[in-house]
Amino acid sequence: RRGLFGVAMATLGSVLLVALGLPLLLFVARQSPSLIAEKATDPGVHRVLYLGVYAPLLTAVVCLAFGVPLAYHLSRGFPGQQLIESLVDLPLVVPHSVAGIVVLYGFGEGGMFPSLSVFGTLPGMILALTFVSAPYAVNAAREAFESVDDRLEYAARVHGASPWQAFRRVTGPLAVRGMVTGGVLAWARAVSEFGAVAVVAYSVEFFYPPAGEQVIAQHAPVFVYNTYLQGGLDESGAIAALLLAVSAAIFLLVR
Amino acid sequence: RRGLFGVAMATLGSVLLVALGLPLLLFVARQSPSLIAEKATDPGVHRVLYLGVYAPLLTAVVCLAFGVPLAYHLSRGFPGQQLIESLVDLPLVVPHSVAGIVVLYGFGEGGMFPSLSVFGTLPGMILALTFVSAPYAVNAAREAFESVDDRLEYAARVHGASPWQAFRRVTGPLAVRGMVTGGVLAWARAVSEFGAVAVVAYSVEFFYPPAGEQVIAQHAPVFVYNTYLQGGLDESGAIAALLLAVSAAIFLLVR
Amino acid sequence: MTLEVDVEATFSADGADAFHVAADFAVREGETLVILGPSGSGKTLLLETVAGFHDHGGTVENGGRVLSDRPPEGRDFAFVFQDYALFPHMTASENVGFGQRYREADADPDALLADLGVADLADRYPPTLSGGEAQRVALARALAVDPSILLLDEPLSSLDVPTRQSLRDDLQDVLADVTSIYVTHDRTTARALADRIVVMNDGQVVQTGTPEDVFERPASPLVARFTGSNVVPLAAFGDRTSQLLDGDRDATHLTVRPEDVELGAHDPDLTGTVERVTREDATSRVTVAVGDVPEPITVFSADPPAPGTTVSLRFPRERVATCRA
Amino acid sequence: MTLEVDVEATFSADGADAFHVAADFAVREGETLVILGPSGSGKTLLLETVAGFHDHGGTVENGGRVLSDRPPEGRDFAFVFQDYALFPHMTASENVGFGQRYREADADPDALLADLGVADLADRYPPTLSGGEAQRVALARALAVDPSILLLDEPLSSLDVPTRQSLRDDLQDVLADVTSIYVTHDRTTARALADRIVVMNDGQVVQTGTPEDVFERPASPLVARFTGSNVVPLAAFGDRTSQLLDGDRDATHLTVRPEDVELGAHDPDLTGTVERVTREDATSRVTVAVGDVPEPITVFSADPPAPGTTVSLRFPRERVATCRA
Repeated sequence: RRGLFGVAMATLGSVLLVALGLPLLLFVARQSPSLIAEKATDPGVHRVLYLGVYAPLLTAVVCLAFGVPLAYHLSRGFPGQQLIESLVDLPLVVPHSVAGIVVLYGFGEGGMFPSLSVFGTLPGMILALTFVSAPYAVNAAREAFESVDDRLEYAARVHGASPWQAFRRVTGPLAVRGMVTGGVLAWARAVSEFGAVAVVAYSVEFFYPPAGEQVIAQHAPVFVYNTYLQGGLDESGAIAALLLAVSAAIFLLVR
Repeated sequence: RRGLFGVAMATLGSVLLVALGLPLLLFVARQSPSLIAEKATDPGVHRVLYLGVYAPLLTAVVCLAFGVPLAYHLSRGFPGQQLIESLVDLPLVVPHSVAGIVVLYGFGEGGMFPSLSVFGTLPGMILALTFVSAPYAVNAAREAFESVDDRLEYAARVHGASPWQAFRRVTGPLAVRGMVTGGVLAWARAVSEFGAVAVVAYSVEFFYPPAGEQVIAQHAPVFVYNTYLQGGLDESGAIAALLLAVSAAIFLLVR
Repeated sequence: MTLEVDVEATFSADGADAFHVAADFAVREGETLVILGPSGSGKTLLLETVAGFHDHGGTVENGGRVLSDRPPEGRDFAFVFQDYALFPHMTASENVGFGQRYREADADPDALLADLGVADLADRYPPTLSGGEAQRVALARALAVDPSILLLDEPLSSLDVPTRQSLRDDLQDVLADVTSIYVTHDRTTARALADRIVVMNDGQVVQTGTPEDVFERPASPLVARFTGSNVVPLAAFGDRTSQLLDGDRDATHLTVRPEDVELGAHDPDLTGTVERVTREDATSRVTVAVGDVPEPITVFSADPPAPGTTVSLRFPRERVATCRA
Repeated sequence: MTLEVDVEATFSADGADAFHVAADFAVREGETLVILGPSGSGKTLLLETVAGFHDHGGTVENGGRVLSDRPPEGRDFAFVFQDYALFPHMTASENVGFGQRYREADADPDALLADLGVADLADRYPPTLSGGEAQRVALARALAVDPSILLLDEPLSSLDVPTRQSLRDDLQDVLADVTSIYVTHDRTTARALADRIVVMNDGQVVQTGTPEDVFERPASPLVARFTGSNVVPLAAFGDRTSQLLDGDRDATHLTVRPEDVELGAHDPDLTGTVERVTREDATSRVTVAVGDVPEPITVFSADPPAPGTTVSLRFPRERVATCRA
């Protein structure tokens, strides 16, 4: 019942699936288990993975705390909305290395907050990650708010609820899945960011609970790149596989 | 009429707007016009900007050619769809440097096509860019197809159109805006990509029409990073500003 | 306690012309006021404006208290929506109790559900309810806050016929006890429920009156058509025109209810040909084409003539009205 | 040329129980078959299955040609959708002409639009049309391919009352000339248009027959309620039961049309109290509560008694029917 048209479309579509799927398959198939085991037990790699999950998590929290209120306002409409929408979406198209440079201009030496040190620090890394991740949190939360029928909020209001009460008992609970999705998307985006972090905070010092002290490490994608430059494809492949496993786990959370 | 709740939400939301907007503002404000003018007339920079727009454009064409058929199938549903959806979305969460390594494993030495040389070549660069950009084209086209009421396609079919005729005269024309948006999104994503290209094709040789010959250059975000490492913030800032202008122009196309 | 409404509001959607709604009417204590109009006449926007959902000019006053600047929660109304608008994450009982923590009202939600015949739904979630069940729960939610005015926006129009009839019967009982504004495009519902009717068209009020006024003495051909009356240009009656005029020398059209037209009478006012006979619930609807009358004339008959028959029509003098185009 | 349908299909949506639709009926040349049922009864899914939109078991045969395995474009049907489903990027005229390059049909699109009274809309785009206008264009699009069977899915239900009545009149003319299947939940429309009626409930056919069969001799209390008949348990009649039985010794319920019940008659079969009087277009609907009869009895009356009055009811022997629960 599919016909020629269906077959042609399926064939063309399959080419793309092969281009996306086969590299991933070969990448997994060609790993050396012993090298992965070695990397998986390396305390240095542990620190990197810890930072690679923890800093993005902080980023996601920041994105949600400030992004959800913004998303709510965008979903309800206000004058001048288009300008704000553009500003929120702009980081999506800023080249990643440029994003890092923009953050340095904004918050680095001579920037907005002279007392804030961003170059090579955890706050700088979080700022860079927030810059690239916030649009995902805002847009997902906004879609969730927009999918809540206006009339449900009207119904809450007309039967006595204030705006805050209507939000807390109706709009909020109905949009909570979208907010969580937005948080996880921002988290995933931050885990994957390389360029902005490489510019702003190639290496950062942070408190590492297992060691009970400040340690220095690189954001995981930066560490993978660094390993690739210094150790070659196989070395970096093993670390990349570990990081991909972490990303895939977060990805399963989104779905 | 807004009340305390509205004011509180607006205030929280504004913090995020400041975090996104002020760095961009300061970045633009703190540029040296003479340095920008110097870079803007540098033939080396021209080559970089040409490659930085041209390679992503090729990528967008590839993404659309194979992504639109896939998007159509996804929008109409088929068995095993969830797996395919996961595969399409997975590149969104793969860390950028890891994406480069995955492409090298898939298409590099010992990979799928032994005769294909990807390391440091334009085909490799396009493959890396396609890997990270395709999900945007597929998802935008898919949303466009889904927003076309099923019953319009039923209406076309029941009045005599074959699947291909229904697509060409009804579904396609109604989804064409979404396909264009998908192409532009993939283009923008490819323009901004740094990590995957830095791994697969740090420098590439390509045919440069103004010179009428093969030249070597780097993808624009890579060139910005390279300049930052070698020439510092001001040098790279000027080039970043030029690249940001290109990105912003593409961004205006999306809206 | 009378609700006085005199509002105007402008609505604009992307790419469409701005739509202007203006209305001036009062609802007396205990009364059911029906706003009747075709789709797109602005009746729902008017009701939502009264509820405080949209910014508006003019005033809304309830028993002398000015409500115009108050948000919806400060107006002491309740609202029944066309598509129910139940909170999907709360049980029916929780939906009904929703407003009670904000308003002084202590009716038992489950008792309200029982009154409306849906006591067994208390613990069900809205997505599992049928249309008729959902609208009963929505009605209970509105009644639970003991509103000074109950606003209803086409609460029956998403329901199928038997469900609609049974809920309309229940609404009749409910509306007997409360002050309400009821929006509908269905003239049968309007006639069944209204103490007074406001007819709207294109954002404006075109007639206000009792059901009898609106149905038997429509103010214009437009109102007559919308309420199902026959509209005949006075010119069609030739010499007899003067017999049919009811005082207004400038009248242009005669209107008469289909149930009042006498079929096959002696001394006919008009003669025409039966175009169509449609069996309806109680009787048959017969449409008769008359020579130079632009719209066919509708008549009800328990014993209808066959299509194609020539029939005579007589309009009882005490049942006709006239209006100006 | 008879369309023979004997299909079954199962529909499943995320998280909901699978819904099973099965039906067996025939449509004779020139006939209008109405599928009547409440919302959620599967009547639209059945029509779409006949059209070939969904995979199904069983067979669809038209004049002996088996269509079951053919895609929608291979069945030579046309379809009118509830929400019009006009192609928004084509003018009305282009919409009407859409199918003509695929089917052997050469009616002039503009002439078809003119026949339906909307010639002036030919160059307009669907988003600018009112509901009644859009549905007329959709009807012209369907007729333009000269289908062997015209399928209509509740084409009137998105329209307001006066528009609905006028389009129903036009549909009567159109359907007189073509073979068609018409889906509706509105019994008045069914009665006005049907040559035969298939009543559906919960995915199953519960009665098939002429309008007279279905309205005057419903096969079950369920059909009776849905078609607006009164349902009275035979037990309520005591000694008189045997007078009212029409042959079926196992019958449990008596059914009678509201227009056939005699109000205030001598020798009453039942006595009750007037609960409610509702003014309808042609007459008044009176509901009467009778002691041990679970559902109130509906009667039409031009001169209705006041609510609260005690009234006698008589069921003309030749107008009653019986059925089993």
